[in-house]
Amino acid sequence: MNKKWLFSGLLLSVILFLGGCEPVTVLDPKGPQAALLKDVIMISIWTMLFVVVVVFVLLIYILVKYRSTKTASDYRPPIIKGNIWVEITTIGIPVLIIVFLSFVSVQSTYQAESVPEGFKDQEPMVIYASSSNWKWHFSYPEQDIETLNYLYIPTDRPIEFRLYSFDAISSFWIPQLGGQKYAMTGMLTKLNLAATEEAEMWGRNSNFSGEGFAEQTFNVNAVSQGEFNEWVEEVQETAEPIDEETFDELLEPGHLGQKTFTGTHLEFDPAPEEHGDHGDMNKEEMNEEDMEHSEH
Amino acid sequence: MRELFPAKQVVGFIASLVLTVIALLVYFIDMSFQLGMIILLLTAFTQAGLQLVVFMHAGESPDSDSIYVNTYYGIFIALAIVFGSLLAMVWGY
Amino acid sequence: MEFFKQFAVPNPTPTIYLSMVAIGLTLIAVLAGITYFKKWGYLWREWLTTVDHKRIGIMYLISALLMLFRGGVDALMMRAQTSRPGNELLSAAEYNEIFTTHGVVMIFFMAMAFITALMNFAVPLQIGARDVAYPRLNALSFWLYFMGAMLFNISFVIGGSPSSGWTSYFPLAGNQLSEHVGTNYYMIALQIAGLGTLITGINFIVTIFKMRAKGMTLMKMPLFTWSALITNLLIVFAFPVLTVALAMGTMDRLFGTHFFTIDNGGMAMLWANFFWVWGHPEVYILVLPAFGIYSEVISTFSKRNLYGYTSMVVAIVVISTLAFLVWVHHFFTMGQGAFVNSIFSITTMAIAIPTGIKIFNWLFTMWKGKIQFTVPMLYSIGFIPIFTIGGVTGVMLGIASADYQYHNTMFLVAHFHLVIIPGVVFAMIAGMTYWWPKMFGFMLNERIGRWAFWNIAIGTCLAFFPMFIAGLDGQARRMYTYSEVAGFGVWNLLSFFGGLGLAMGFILIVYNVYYSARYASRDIGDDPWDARTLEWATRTPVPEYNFAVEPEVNTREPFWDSKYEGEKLFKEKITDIHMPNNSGQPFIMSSFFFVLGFGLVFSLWLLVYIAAAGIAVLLFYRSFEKDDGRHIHEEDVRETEREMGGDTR
Amino acid sequence: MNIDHSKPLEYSTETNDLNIIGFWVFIGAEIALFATLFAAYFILEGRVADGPSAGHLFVISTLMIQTFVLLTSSFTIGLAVNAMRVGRKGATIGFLIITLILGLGFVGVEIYEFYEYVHEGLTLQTSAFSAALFTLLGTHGAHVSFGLFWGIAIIIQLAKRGFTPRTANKTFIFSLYWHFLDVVWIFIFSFVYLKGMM
Repeated sequence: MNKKWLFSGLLLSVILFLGGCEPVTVLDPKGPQAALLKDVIMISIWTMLFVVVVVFVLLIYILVKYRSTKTASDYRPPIIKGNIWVEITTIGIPVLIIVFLSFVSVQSTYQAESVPEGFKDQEPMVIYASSSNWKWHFSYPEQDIETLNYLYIPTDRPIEFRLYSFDAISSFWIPQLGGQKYAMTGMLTKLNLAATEEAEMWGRNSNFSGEGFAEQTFNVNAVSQGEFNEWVEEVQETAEPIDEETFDELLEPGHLGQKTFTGTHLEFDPAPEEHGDHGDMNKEEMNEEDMEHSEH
Repeated sequence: MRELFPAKQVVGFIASLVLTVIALLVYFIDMSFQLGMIILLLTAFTQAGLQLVVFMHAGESPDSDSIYVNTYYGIFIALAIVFGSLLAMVWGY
Repeated sequence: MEFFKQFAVPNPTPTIYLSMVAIGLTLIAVLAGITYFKKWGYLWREWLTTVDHKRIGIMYLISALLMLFRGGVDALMMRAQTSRPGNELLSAAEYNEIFTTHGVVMIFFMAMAFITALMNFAVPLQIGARDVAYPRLNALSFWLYFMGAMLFNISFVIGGSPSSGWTSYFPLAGNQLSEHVGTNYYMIALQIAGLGTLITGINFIVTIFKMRAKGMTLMKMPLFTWSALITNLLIVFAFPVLTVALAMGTMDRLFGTHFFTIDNGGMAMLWANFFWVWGHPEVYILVLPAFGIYSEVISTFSKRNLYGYTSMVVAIVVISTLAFLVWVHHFFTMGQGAFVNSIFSITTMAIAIPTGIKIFNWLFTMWKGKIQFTVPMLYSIGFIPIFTIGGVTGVMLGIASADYQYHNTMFLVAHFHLVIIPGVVFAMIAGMTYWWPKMFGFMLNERIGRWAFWNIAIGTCLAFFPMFIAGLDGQARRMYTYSEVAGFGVWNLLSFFGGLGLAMGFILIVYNVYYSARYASRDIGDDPWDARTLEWATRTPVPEYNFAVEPEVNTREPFWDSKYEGEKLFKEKITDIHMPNNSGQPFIMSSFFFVLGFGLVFSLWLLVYIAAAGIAVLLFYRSFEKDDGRHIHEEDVRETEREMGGDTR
Repeated sequence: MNIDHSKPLEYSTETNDLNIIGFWVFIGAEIALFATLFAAYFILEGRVADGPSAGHLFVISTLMIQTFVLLTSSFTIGLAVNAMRVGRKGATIGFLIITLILGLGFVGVEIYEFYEYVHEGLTLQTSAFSAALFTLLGTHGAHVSFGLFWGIAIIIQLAKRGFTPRTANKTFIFSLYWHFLDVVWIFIFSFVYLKGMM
């Protein structure tokens, strides 16, 4: 009986998030990366559902057929050590499934890490997204603008987010545009996204970072290129410039609403270098050191 | 006196000194980083093996199989930790 | 006064003050009770100084159950807090402490202790040994674990609990972002308990390698023993990594080094890397003994031999090797390239293959069997569907690209609970119920046990299935609250009800222990389940020497074959039995470790030096000690055997 | 206690066998421990912040002294075990004492070296590199120092109790420990010092 209950529970949940009322956020993509991941998720759900059904059917069949109350009291179960064909099947089919999923995984991972499909020929727009407890700072070097806790992005243009954190490790996540990536302390990571629909979305830090973590969210507005340009112009005209003092105040732990500035903090507080270089001496310096040393 | 200095151990000691001198060459002779690393890897692992067999008597215990399996597993884990971490944090970019 | 300020809790609430009072009163009551009933001598002689693996197992079991309740209350508070949007039951700071201690307590002090409890009790019996290889070290293991657990638990009322998650990622856990001593407790308590675990690992590997009954080759060992062997191998090779990581974290916090700090070249990723190099094998350390228990239980209650013994063993070995090669999947999103993620994605999914083999082998063990729905069997059967769902979602998480969407969400939380609860908790309850008569001489009530099972099984499904959907809807884990518009409310409410079901189940288990201890029959014979392995061949409850005569075996299921095929297990005559002496040293040394740990947490260096000196003195003392153990005389053994109602051979 | 006289004394009882294999398993754990320390060192090697780097610090002369001293001590403790097998108590104790003196010398040079590093501006708190270096070398040095105390305890027991299965067993296990430390040093010598100076 428990099996039936479990099974219907599982079916119910599957139905709920597959066809149900309103699609859940992750399965409601507004850009190619999220759409790609949605496809991968659906492929894996269907494949795995097959495995689950096989196990459940076998289990229910065996439990019904071989329960002790159904067998004769003098029935002595046989000794069965194993069967080579059964074992080939129970190894072979999982191997095939895993090979298939590995293929899906590798291909989609490379795709998710690169510029989104269909946008390869466009120059991506660079936005630095840096986290400080518990806020997001977005710097647009191209437009020379900085915003706090909200994003404006043009649709149909690939965007390269460069992520880092001023304190705790955070994770930059806009589920309707694509997967998340960590904003690390003292290290730069990159995330390629694009929006194909105009939409208002939410994004958040999804990696626990202390007391104010739950509220570390931001709004994302994907608008047409024209509207985006208008917004940029408006900001250039109305917003205050950012300077080191203001920025240091922003970095203090706590929550702040949305803010807009002209200029970016990168000018006086540059982002960390690419991974591996931070705190590292570059090669030439090392060699010089070495030579000096051996001359002693 | 002779029984206190068995040939096997004396030879082992001399071999370990020779290996050390070979390893030291990477410092005293100018060579590429790759070649140096190859020499160091070879000498270090040979020396470790030498210690294991000659001095630690790994083979003579009644449980030498268990001991070898355990040691090989340890080496496997050690390599996995070192190279896996390097792959994940330094090389994999 | 200044001195005492450091011991204050950073976020005191009435609840914490109440708990302080409650803890104080309970402590006084316990101490007074022991004094009143004049049980100090008994306690010291029979328990605190014991080196008997069965008693140590029972002490582990009691500690594990206590910790289960501590962690369970944490879990309930979390589910209550998130049951409605914008709930104000707990503050963010309290919630953060609670989920941190929930994770730490459940993994290190509940699950680890539970598997060690059952290994301690059952493994020496299953291989026909009189004790483990190093009885004294075994006691030391337990007391180190116990003192580590106590040290961690007092953080709640003295100085404040850690609050940066059970993964304790730096730099969040570093001095700059976690000023209070909570993380010190984490680092040092786990170090002490981890040392105990490492010693257990060495002890059991040697026990299983060297102390098997005559004729029991490796491929004739029961599967629980096999899984214990491989688990301990994983312990020995994985725990040193944690030791190093914890030591580095401690140095960062106490001595100002820069391993994981924000500045001076510190590298936050390094902690995550080492934590998971240990953390992933740890998952298999927990789940492999469970697989062993299921193999024993399913085979016993299907009245059939285990199907595919060889492939089961191979599967365990393959799992244990792969366990060390997948850790990066815990941080696919940390910025390493697609190449690294692809490699670790493939190794991760590959683990599904040996695990799948095991599931099918259990199913085929029931095939053509005679399935009895006893309580241990119910847990084993309930395990298969729930674990399958937990397992296949694990494969889904193993796809690196898709993980970018699941990572850090409730989807992940649902996955690992649906693996760990059926994979560890179910197995531990099954194993406890299964071996209970051997431990205590009476059986747990089946009816109450069944009620508990249904509560726990349904509670598990109800608590964790909704989290898959909440996760896909974008609910990040570890959020103490969410707004109404987010739409997570209904799923979290369902989870809360599931949590209540689980709580009900555990309360029923406790009631069952009380009820059965009072009313259950003591006349159950040596083999109440009609089982197959050696532990059932000796008396119930087991005498301190385990077997009057050491058994000799020829087959994989020697006890079954001795019952039904006429194999002879005990061939020799009873002789004097050599046993180790009890010793207070493990307890005293661990107490020094407790003091040492406490001193380190608060940087009270004088205390540290005194405790370290105490440990050094004990080590020297032990080195010079002459202790050859004692003998139980032949006549005494015969007498005991006669009293327990068997032939004396 | 059953003593099997056909085997060397250190293997002659069941307990002795258990102890030896148990110590090998412990060495397995130590391999994992040092592997982790090495991994940390390799990863943090370049992160010197404002402090001195490996190539700047390491000196060939102390390194050669340390290596020679430790290799020789590994040889002498091997001779001690050999002397024990041929039943020469005096020689065994003598070789053990030489071993410990060499060990003490090693620790002394290491302390001198650390002193020099601090002098050059590299303390434990300087950088991630300094933390990793001091931890790796310090863990090895602490093992050697612990070995000194352990060795003294064993010498006293050998002197007082002579060769028994138990003392022989302890001596043998101590020799395993000492050789293992030598193996670790070979890797430090090659992949910390020589690689850093190359």
